[in-house]
Amino acid sequence: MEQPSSFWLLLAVFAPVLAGLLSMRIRPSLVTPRVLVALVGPVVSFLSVLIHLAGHGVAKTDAATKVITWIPSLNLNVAFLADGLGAFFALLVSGIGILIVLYARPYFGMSKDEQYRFYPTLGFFTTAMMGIVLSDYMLLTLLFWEMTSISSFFLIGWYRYEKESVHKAMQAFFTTGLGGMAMLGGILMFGSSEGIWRWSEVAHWHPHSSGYVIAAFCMMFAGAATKSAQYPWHYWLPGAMVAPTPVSTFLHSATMVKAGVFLVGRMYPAFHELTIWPWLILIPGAITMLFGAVTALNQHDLKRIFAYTTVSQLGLLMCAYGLGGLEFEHGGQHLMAIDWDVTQIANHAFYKAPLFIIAGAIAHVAGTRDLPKLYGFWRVNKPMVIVMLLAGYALAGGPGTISFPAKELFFYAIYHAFEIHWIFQVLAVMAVLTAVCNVAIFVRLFTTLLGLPFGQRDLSFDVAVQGQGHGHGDGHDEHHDVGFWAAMLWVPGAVLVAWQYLGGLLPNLWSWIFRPLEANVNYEGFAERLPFVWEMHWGIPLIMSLCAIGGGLVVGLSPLMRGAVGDVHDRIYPFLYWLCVHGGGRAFRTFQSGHFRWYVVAVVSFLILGFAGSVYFEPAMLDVHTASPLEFWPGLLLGIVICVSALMLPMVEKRVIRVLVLGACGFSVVGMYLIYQAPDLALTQLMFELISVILFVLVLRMLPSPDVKKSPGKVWRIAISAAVGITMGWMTLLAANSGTPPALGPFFEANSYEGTEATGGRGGGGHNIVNVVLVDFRGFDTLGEITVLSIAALGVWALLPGRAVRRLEEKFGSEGGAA
Amino acid sequence: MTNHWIILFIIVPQVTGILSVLLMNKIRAQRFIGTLSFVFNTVFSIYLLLEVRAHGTIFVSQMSDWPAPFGISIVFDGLSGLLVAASSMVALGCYIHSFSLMHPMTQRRYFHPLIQLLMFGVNLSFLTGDLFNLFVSFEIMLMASYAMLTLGAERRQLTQAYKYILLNLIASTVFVIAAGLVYGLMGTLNMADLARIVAEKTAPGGEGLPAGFTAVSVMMLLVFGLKGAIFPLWFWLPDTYYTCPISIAAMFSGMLTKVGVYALARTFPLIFAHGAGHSMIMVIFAISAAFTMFLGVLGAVSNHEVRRILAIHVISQVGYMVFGIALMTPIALAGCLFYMIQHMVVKSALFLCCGIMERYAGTDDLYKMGGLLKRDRLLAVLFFVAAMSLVGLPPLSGFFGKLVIIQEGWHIHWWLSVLGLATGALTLLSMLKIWSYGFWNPPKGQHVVVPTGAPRPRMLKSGYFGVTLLVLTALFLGFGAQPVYDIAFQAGEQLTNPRAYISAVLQYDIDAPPHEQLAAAEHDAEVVDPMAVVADEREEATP
Amino acid sequence: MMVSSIILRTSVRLILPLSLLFACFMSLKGHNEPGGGFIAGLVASIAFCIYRMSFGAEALLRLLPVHPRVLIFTGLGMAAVTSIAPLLFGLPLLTSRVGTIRVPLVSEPFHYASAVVFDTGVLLVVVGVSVGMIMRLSEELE
Amino acid sequence: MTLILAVCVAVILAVCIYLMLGRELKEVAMGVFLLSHAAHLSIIAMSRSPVLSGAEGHDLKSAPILGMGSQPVDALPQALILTSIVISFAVMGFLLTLIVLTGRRATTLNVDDLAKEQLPTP
Repeated sequence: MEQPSSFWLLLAVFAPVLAGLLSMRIRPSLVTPRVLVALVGPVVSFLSVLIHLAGHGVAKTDAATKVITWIPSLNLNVAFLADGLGAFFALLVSGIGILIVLYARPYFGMSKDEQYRFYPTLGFFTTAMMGIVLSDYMLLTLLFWEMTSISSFFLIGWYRYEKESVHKAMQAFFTTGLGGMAMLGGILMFGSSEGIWRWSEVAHWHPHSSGYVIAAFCMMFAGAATKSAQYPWHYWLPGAMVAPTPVSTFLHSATMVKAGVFLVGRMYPAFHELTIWPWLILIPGAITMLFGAVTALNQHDLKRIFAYTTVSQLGLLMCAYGLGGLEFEHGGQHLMAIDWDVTQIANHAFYKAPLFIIAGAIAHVAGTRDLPKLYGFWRVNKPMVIVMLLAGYALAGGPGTISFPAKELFFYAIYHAFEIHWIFQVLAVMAVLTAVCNVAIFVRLFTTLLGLPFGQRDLSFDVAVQGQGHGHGDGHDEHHDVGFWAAMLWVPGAVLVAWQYLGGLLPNLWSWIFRPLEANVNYEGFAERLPFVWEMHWGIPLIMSLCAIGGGLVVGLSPLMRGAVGDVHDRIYPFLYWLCVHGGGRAFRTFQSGHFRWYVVAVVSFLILGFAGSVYFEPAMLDVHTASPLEFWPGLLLGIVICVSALMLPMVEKRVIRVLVLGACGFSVVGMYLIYQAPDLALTQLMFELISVILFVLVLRMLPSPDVKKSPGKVWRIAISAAVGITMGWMTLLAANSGTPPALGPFFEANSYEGTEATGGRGGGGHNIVNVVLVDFRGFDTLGEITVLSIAALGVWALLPGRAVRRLEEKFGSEGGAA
Repeated sequence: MTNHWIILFIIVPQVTGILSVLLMNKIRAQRFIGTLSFVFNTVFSIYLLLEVRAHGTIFVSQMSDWPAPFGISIVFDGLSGLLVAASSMVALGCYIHSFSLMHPMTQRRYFHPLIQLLMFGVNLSFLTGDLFNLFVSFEIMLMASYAMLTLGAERRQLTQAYKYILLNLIASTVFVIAAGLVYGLMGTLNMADLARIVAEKTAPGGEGLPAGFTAVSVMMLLVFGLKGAIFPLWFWLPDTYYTCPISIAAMFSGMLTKVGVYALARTFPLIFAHGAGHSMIMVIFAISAAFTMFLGVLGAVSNHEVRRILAIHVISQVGYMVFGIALMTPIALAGCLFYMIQHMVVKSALFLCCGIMERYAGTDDLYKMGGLLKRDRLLAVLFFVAAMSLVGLPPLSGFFGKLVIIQEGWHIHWWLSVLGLATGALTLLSMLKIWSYGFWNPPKGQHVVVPTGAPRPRMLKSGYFGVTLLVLTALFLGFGAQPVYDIAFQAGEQLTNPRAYISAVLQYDIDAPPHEQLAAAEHDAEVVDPMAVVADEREEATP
Repeated sequence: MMVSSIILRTSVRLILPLSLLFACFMSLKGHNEPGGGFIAGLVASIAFCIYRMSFGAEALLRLLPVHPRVLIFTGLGMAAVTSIAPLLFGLPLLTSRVGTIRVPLVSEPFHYASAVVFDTGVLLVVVGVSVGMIMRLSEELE
Repeated sequence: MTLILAVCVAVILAVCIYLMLGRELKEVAMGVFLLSHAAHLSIIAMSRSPVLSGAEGHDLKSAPILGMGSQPVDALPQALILTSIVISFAVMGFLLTLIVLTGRRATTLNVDDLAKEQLPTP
């Protein structure tokens, strides 16, 4: 089969960011053209995906596009895979992207600055998201994955000069970044142990539960879990509500948080056979689902309510995939407990996006997002309330929306899992409770917004009077649009929510559209198309739904759980930060104490311990044969002088005596060189000794007099320094007696004056071998050492500049005084 | 012919340095020739690298024209070539940056010749093939760095500099002694010759390495480790680097530690990581990598002064490089090399950004900064790109360095890989800290009075130029990682299987058993071999 | 730091030219006997130092009317130029053999000359550094 | 004879490290002054002339100058030491200047007092 070209998908991925950047080229005052240019991006993306699909159909999992070579040696090239899941997500992302571009325009009003930077950032984010869902190479997915982290950082930290906003953006970036690192590790481990670097190759892979595979899977799931806000990493998602609403809508309905779900969906075909799959995914998923729903019920801020329902729904989606790892018998067939997963995802997008859109719109109009204050908002703006309630009905999973069968399918999956383990009955209870909360939220929205009895009400605030006309709660512009752009505040929501009812009322149409995208439809009852409400099989799942609706009505109307509670998990990130900064700082400063003495101890301990280790591994080095030191008395005498003068140095106090002692040591070393037949050395050392002593005397006179403080403990100082001395002395003894013939010295001797055959008759032309070595054989060393000398002189002059420079510095100031 | 010209990497900075001193009072002329020298080095090294990539050539020049183990060899291969190219680039960026960000009076204190002579030392360290010459080049580099570290002689510089100098002095002494011991134990100082001897002696049936070799390896580890700032030898770095003028700090943190890491990467796979203590050395590497990476990043996160954060971060990233060396597979070494060069560029770029940030905010304390984004968008973009490269987010350069090391790590030291990933996350946190406190957050400090979009001060122009140069290089290393990796893989292969290196330096085919070219020289050596005589004597004396 | 005594001054007046001569001698014979640029440079700089101590900074400045940095970097330049020259003939750095004809009578003096230039460079550097450092430090002291 | 050298190396190094662990930078500088001697004595031991190994009755080896004797000692260690002497002189000169200046600016050379300056703030 011929591989399709990558062109259209490449275009689909990069069109949004290009359009965004292009929009920056338009003059700031021209807002509408800017919007139109920015609009081109997602529109082109959407159409490109469609064109690609029209040309090649939905790809089988192993049919990627042609490879564009990038960094082949790191298994990172550009190729795309538009299979059902990918294509669906691509269309969803670009489709909602179009609506967000339209929505952002009235949301930001005429604020030029904000729109100037909003569209490029949004384009960047859309591109990243398109990249995640279409990439074939795992590392390419990761690349775009991290790009979503970066771009969402900019979007969440939109109000960048406000502390709260910055803090939440950092929290989101760090949390998802943490997951990104884990995912990187997982991909690398999987790739390097299995040799598979592309999603399309995974289709041919035979899963096996080796340690590497399981570890890799866990780490990749960790990436997905942080991105998709699974408990306990969910805290960043409600925190991200500090962003402007268009951002929240996009991030939390269709894109950023769905990336984790998408990744699990990508991994599903390959990894679901691992025994760890259902447990790893179900446990956090179920907790997230219930926790999110209950917390959502206890909120007042509309955006926070929807944020927590998002958390809850993400948990549900994870659970759906987790259940997919289970196999059960049905009618003699092995079936997987997952059905219509794409529909589940689409369902969430189609009600969550409108909810956010309207929440933002209400805030824009009413100036508040506090639910009790919006009591009776119906009287202010009818279209908005209608759209919100339609979407809220879907949130509750009411019959007639696609949400209902989606929830039913989920209940079916749980129901079937009863056969495997009783624990799934607990999951069923959790699912029902989640549904109860969702229904209750809808009931509360309904009663409050319409101003009915049992609604939540803040008596001090009448939205009809105070809220109308001046929005400064969330929207940022005093000027309100009218006409087309005013409608754009709610029309995108209406467009999306229409799909809910399309699916719910015309399941055949929905099935016709989504069936090709569903890669894994297993259960024969739902294989062909989604059922109508009345076609549901009577049984436990339907009873569960009824319980949920009944319970939800009761809870929603009751006065219970009407407060606004905080989330204890909001402290996780501050705690982690504190741990790193204070705990980590303390750990670091234990080592980095600033005390030079401790540094020396650490360094020489390294040497001593290393030496001890070498003795352990190489006991032969303790074995040295050397002759008696008594045989050559002049040497012995000089040695004693050296040792004694060295040992005296720390003991004497007087300056003059110290200099004498140093001199005695130096001159004995000179004698030692003479014994060792090194006249050049002896002469040089003698001269340097003289000059150094002059220097030393000069310097000692300039130093401040020493303190009279007691010196630090002597015993350990002596112990450490003795150990170092013995180490080095021993090594000297060992090497000098190693018996290895030197290879270089004899050559120098042979070629010092006249050459030999080996050098083609070329010699150094000198009788003094040492000097010939210095200026010829190893003349390069000499060139280096005179450079060191010169630099030292420069250094001294730089430290102590002459009078002329100092005068200049007084005139013009120096580094310390300059800013 | 090209072979001999590789010495220009060393000679050009030296001659430029000499000329700069002689042109002492003409700052413009000094700048001009200085820039020219770095540009030349950069261009020439890239030209040679293309050659290396295409043909796998190893350029060798024998100083004074004496054959290899006797004279001093200068070797330009993938490993040293990439480092020379990167360091020349970094030097260029920092040098240009200094024009506007270093106080003119400080510049008068021999800054221009010193930076050239520093590069003399750095390039020589990368290129030399002789152990003792490596010591000399270290000393050149260190001497210049001592002088530059204290340039300006501010109080905070002076109260810290002694740590740097004295610890390096200890290391240098150990190095001299160790070089002497190597000569005593192995009879030669040329790295290729040493590698040959080690390979012969450790081969099955070989006589084994002389006793004490492991201890010498540990001494070398101390020396190079101290220069490279690995655990537990890093102490001098966080206390000193933040004190010196910012352009110099940028250059130091980019280059100087890499010289130590380079020496580890060069000598250990070739020579010192063999013999009886092999397993011990590898364990030291692994443990050291772990602590270096993790403690380093903790130190960075916990600070709130930009200079300190960046300086301490150097340690953390050295940990990644040591991690690569600890694995000692060809691929991991290639990753280590790539990480090194990208880190040089990125870290220097960050420091240079910090210099400009300080100019705007009047301080490098994050708690007193804020809203710099309002002041300058370009700076923010440059900083962000560099910071994310440091963190290693794809497709920026840090990602590609880390990728290979962590991938190799899974199968050898999986725990190090985990630690590496955690370190990556904390690096992200520390960079976000700088970004949020410095560029975002409510504006504070001196820049508040400057309206948005006001023109950049003209005097900072060269500063921006330097940063931009380095950031563009970093971007190239990210998006164009493939050609660089080609060379890096070659180099990694060559380090673990040094036949090509040995053959090129010693100028004979290592696979041909009798060393024909050396036969005559060795014959001479045997005739006058004193040790043979001594050994005979001793045997007779002690029956 | 200045030590004044008539005897010292007179003897220094005598010692200085002698020791400078000795330094030249050392540097020239270094290739065949103990000696060489380093030792010669050190001898000369000790002589200068003693001169400085007995006659003061101005006197030394009159004797050596250039800044030591000129001395150092002329020396370093000489060494560098000698070492670079072979590159132009396609030989490695520092090659002391010039030309390709191996006639002993011609090549030997040539080679000898190149080494002397290198050694003189070393001498100048050593003198410049030691005199420079000591001068600056004693200037500080005063 | 190498034994004597080894003992000298050990003693000098021990004294240097002992001084470095002290409290006064001035003493540390004095330790540094000796440090290079240890290294050089260690290297000269590598030239291994017979007299140094204590082989009695053997001809002394001559200095490495052609024509001085039949058997010159190995010249390389001497050349290395020469290089190292010069370098350590250079470092010493710089270090002394630095200490002078530090003493002047910080008014103390006590290592502990210096450590208190510029510590990273938590």
